[in-house]
Amino acid sequence: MSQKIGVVVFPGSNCEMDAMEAFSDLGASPRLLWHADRDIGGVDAVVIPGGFAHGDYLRPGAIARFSPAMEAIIDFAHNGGPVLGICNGFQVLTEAGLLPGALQKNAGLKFLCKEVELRVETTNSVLTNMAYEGQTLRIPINHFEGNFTCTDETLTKLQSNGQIILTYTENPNGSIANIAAICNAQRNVVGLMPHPERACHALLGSTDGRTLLESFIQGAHANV
Amino acid sequence: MADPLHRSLGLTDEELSKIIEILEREPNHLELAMYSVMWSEHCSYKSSRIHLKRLPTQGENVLVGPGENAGVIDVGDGIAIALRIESHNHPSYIEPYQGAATGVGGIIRDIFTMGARPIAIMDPLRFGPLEDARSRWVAEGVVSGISGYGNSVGVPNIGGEIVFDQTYLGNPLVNVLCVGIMPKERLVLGQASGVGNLAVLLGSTTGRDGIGGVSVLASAGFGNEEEDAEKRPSVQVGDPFEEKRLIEGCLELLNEGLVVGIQDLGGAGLACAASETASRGGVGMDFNVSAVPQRESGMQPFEIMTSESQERMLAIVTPENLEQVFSICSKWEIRSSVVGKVTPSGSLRIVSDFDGEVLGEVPASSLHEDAPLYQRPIREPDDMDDATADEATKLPKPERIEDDLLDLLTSPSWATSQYDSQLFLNTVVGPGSDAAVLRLKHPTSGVDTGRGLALTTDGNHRWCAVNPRIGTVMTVAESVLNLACVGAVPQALVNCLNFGNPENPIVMWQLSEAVDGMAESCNAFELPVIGGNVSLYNESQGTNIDPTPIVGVIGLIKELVAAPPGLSWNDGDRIILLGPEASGLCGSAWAFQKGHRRGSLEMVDFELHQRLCALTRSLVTERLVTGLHDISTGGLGVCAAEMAIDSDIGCTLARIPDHISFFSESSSRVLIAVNAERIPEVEDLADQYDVPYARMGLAHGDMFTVKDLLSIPVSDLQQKWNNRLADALDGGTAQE
Amino acid sequence: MVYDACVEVKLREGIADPQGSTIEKATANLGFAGITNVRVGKSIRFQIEADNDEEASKIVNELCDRFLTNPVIEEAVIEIQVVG
Amino acid sequence: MVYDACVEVKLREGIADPQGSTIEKATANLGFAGITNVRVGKSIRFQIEADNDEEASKIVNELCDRFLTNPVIEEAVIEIQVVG
Ligand SMILES: Nc1ncnc2c1ncn2[C@@H]1O[C@H](COP(=O)(O)OP(=O)(O)O)[C@@H](O)[C@H]1O
Ligand SMILES: [Mg+2]
Repeated sequence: MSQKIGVVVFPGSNCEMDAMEAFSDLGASPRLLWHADRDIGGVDAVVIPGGFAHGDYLRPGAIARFSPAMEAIIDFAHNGGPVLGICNGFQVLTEAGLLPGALQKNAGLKFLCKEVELRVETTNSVLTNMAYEGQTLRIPINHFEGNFTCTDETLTKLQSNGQIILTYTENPNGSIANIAAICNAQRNVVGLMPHPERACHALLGSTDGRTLLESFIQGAHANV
Repeated sequence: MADPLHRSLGLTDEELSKIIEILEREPNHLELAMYSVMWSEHCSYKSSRIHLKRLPTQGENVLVGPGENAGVIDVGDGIAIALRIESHNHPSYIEPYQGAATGVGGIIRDIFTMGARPIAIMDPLRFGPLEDARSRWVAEGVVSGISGYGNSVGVPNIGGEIVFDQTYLGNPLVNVLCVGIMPKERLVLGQASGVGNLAVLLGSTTGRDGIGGVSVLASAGFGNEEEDAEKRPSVQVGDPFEEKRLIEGCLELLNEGLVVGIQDLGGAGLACAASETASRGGVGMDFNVSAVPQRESGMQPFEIMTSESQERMLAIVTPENLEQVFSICSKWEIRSSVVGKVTPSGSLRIVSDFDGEVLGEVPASSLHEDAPLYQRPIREPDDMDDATADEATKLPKPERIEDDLLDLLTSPSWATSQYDSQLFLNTVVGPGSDAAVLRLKHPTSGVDTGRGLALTTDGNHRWCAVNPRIGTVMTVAESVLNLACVGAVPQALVNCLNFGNPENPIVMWQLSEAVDGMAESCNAFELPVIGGNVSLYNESQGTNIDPTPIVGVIGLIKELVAAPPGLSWNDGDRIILLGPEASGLCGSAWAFQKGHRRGSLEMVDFELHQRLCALTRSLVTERLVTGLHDISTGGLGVCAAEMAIDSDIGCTLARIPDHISFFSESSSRVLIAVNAERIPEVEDLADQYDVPYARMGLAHGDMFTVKDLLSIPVSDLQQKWNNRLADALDGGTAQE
Repeated sequence: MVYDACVEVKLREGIADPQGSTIEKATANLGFAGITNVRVGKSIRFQIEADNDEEASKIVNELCDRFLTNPVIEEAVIEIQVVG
Repeated sequence: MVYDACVEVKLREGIADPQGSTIEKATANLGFAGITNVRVGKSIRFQIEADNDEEASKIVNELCDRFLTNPVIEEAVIEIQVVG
C-alpha cells in the first residue's frame, strides 16, 4: 500500500501541487488537507508545503499555526506521526512550537532563489534515513525568511542531540551554524528551508531531492 | 481662474462637446469623471488605435486576439494559453515598490480573468543610469516590488530584461508579462449577458487610492517636482495575499461553471469593469454604489466608480448560482457583494440603491466605443538625412577594447535571484538564457505532454532610436531567434509600446514606424499579434524617452526530452558563427556608450533569418551543439564573453579584424560551440539550410582571446559581469 | 470604552537583527555618519473595546503573548490610552 | 554627543494596509473581540552622534525623508533623546 501523505493547504500556500506531484511521482498517495478542517483523514504522514500562508503577514506562520488542521497535526506529531515542513512549512512548525528556534529575514535582506549545496549531518530522521552522513545534495532554496535563529542554549541542545540534520556548505542566509534543516527531539518532525520537491526531475536540473522525499515516505511507512 | 471641471479631469473642450452630444445634456460630475477615466489615453488608446489596426492578428491557433483582457492561443492537447503584457511605468517612478508590485498584480488578474491559471511572469525593465542615485533607488524598489508581490502571490518569474540608460532617467519602464494555462473549455470572456443577472464585486474594499490614476498618472508625463507631488496620492498598495485568494476562488468559480462572465478591475476601476462587461454583452447595468464595500468613510459616488483599489474582480452571476458563489468566496475568505443588475436598457445607471436615486446614466458602450480617436499629426524628424548619414563606424576605434567590453557586461542575476523562478515544477530554463522554457503539463490532469513552452521578451531602444521601423523589425527578429536557440517554434506575439508624448508629431512618427515594423516582421514570420498595451507620455521635463517597443513571444517545443544546450561550451569545442558577416555599428550598445545615437540600420533579410532559425532549431533538437547564443546587445564580443563567463572556460577566436565586427549588432547571427567530431554534420546542415557560417576558433583555457584584438582573463570578465549590479545596489539606495 | 493601543514588537536583546545591520551599513554608505546599534521592530496600532483599563491591558497583553510576538525571539512594549 | 533615536514609520492615512487588515481578521478568529483599525508600521531604533540637539534632529529627519520612508505613502514619527 502506498503511503497516504496529507499536504496541508492554507490560504496563501503555493507549493502544495508541487509537493503532490513529487510525492506521487515517487509512488506515494498524497492528498490535500484543507486548513479549516480539523479532520486530517487518517493520513500516514503530513507535509506542510511552501508558500505564503496568510500572506506571511505579521510573521510567516503566525496566523497559520492557529488553523484547525494544525491542532490535529500537533496531536498527530505528539503521537509520533511524521511531519515535514518545507520552507513556509518549517516556519509554521516553529511558530506552532513543534520545532525550536525561529526563522528571521535573510542576512542581506533579499529574497533568494537559487540552488545550494547541503550536507547531510545525520541519517537519524524521517527526512534523511535513506541518505548517508556527509552526503552532499544540490537543492534549490526559495525564501526571504530562512535565517534560522535560536538561543545559545537551544543551539547547544540541537547540537548535542544531533537534531541538526542538514547544513548549508555555503551559508546563503545567515542561519546560525549553517542550519538548513532540524528535527525535534523525537525525530519525527522535520523542518527544512530548501525545496526537495523542486529537485526530483532531471529536466528541472537536479534529482537530489528524491533521497529526502523517499526517506520521508519510508518514515511514513514506519509509522503505519 | 480655476480650470473648468472637465479640463482639470483631463478632458478637452472637444471631448466635452462630444459627451454633451451623446447624453443630449450636460454631464454631471459623476458622469464626467467616468468619461474622463474611460476616455483617457491609457484606457481608450485614442492616439494609437488607428495605428494598431495595421498589426496582423489572425492565425489558425488564435482563440482570442487583441481587445480582450488577454490573447489566447490553442496549443493542442485541449490546452489553451493566455498571454498579456502591460506597463506600470509612471506609478513605479513615484513609489517603485508598490508601483511595480501593483503592475504584477494587474497583469496576473488579466490572465485569470480569462479562465487561465497564471503560470509565469516576465519583467522587461528599463531604468536611468546606475550612476544616478534616484535611478538606483527606483531600480532597487522596482525589483523588490516585483519580487515581493510575485513570489508571494505564487507566480514564478522566468525572465525579462534589465537595461540602464540615460534615456530612462526621469521615466523608468516597468513592463510585466504574464502567461496562463487552461483547459480550452474553461475560456471565458469578460461580458455580462442575461437580463436579471447580477454583478458581484469580489475582493478588496474600495478606498480613495488611485482615484483617476489612469488619467493622472498613466496619461500624462512628469513635469516639475510640485506637480508630481500632487499626483502622488494616486499610488496604490498591493496585497498579494488577497490576489492569491482571488486566483484560487475565481478559478474555482469558473471550474464549477458558476459565472457568466468575469472582469478584472484595473485602470478606471468600477466605471470600466461595469461598462465594459455591459457593453460587450450588449446590455445595460444598474450599479449600486452604496453596495460597494468601502475602506474609507464619506466616499463620493465618483470616487467609488473611479477608484483603482487593487485586487478586485467583477463577476456576472445568475441569481440561482448566487448562494454557491458566496459559499466558494467565503471558503477562500473573499469578500463578495452584489453591486449590479444586468438590464435590457443598454445604459449604465449609477444608483444610490437598487430602488434609490439615479445618480448618473450613460450609454454603457459610449464609454468605450465612442471614445475619441485621434489621427495625431505625424512628422519625420527634420534632420533625418544628416542623421542617417552619420555612421558609427567613423567613430575613433577604442583605445583599449578590453575596457569597452568590460563596460558592456552586466549579469541580471542580482535581480533574478530575488524571484521565485521555479514554482509549479515547470521551469526547465529560467532567467539567464536566450529564452525561458517551461514543461507543458495539462492544466487539470497534470499530465506532462512531453512538449515545452518557450518565452522571451525583447526590446531595444537604441536600435529604435536610430530607426524605429527597422529597430522594431530587428527586435521581433531577435525574439524569434531567441526562441530558436531553445528549439522552439514561435506561435504568437504580444507587445508593449512605450513611447513619449503623442502630442509631439515626431513621437507619433516613431510610433507609426514601429507599428509598421512590427506588422512587417510579424507578417514575414507569420506571427499573430494577440495583444498588447500602449504606454504614452513617457517623458520627463520635456524630453521623450527613446522609442521602446517591447515584445513578448511565445513558442512551442515539439519534444522536450532534455534541457536545451544553453550558453556553456566545453573545453575543446570548436566555435562557429552562423549567419552573414557583421555590418555596421549604428544603434549598438558600443556606439551609445560613445554617445553616438544616429545613423542607419540594415534591414533584416527575412528569408535568411527564417532559414537561420530553422537551422538553429535543428541543431538544438538534434543535439549537435554543446552551447549557443544569439548575437544581440554588445555584438559578437559580448555574446562570446557571456558564453565564456557561463562556461568558466576561455577561448581563442580569430577572424574578428576590428572593433566593428566585434561590437556590431547586425541581425541574424548565432554563435555555436560544437564538439570537433560533430563539425561535419553541423556544416552539412548549415549548407542544407543555405546559411553562411565561419569557423571562429576554439574553446579552451582561462583566457578570453581574440587574435590581434585582445586577451583578458575570463575571471576579469566574470568579476564585472557578476558584480556590477550588486556593487551599485547592495549598499543601500536613497531618494536623491 | 475604547482604547488606543500601540504595541512595539522588538527583537530580544542578544538576537541578531539582520534588518538592523543592513540598514546600518546602508546609512554609512549613503553618507550618514555615526549611526550605530540599529534595531528594527514593528509598531502595531489598533483600537480596542474593553470595560475598563485593567481589562484592556489584560487583553492586549494576552494578544501579544499569543499572537503578536514570537516569544522565542521577540518581546513587546505596550502602551494603552483611553479615547472614549 | 550621543542620542537615542526612535523612528516609527507609519503608512499615511488613507493608504491601504493589507497586513493590518489581515491581522485584524486573525484577532477576531482567535477570539479577541472588539479590535479594530489595525495598522502596522516599523519601529527603527538607533544611536546617533551629533554636536547638538539641532544637528541630531536634522540628520534623523533627512534620514527619514531620503531613506527610511517614501513620503508618498509613509510618514515618520521621530523621537530623539540625548544619552551622553
Ligand atoms: N528583470 C529581469 N527579470 C527576469 N529575468 C531577467 C531580467 N533581466 C534579464 N533577465 C534574464 O536574463 C537573460 C538575459 O537577458 P537579455 O540579455 O536581455 O537576453 P537576450 O539578449 O537573449 O534577450 C534572459 O534569460 C532574461 O530573461
Ligand atoms: Mg538572446
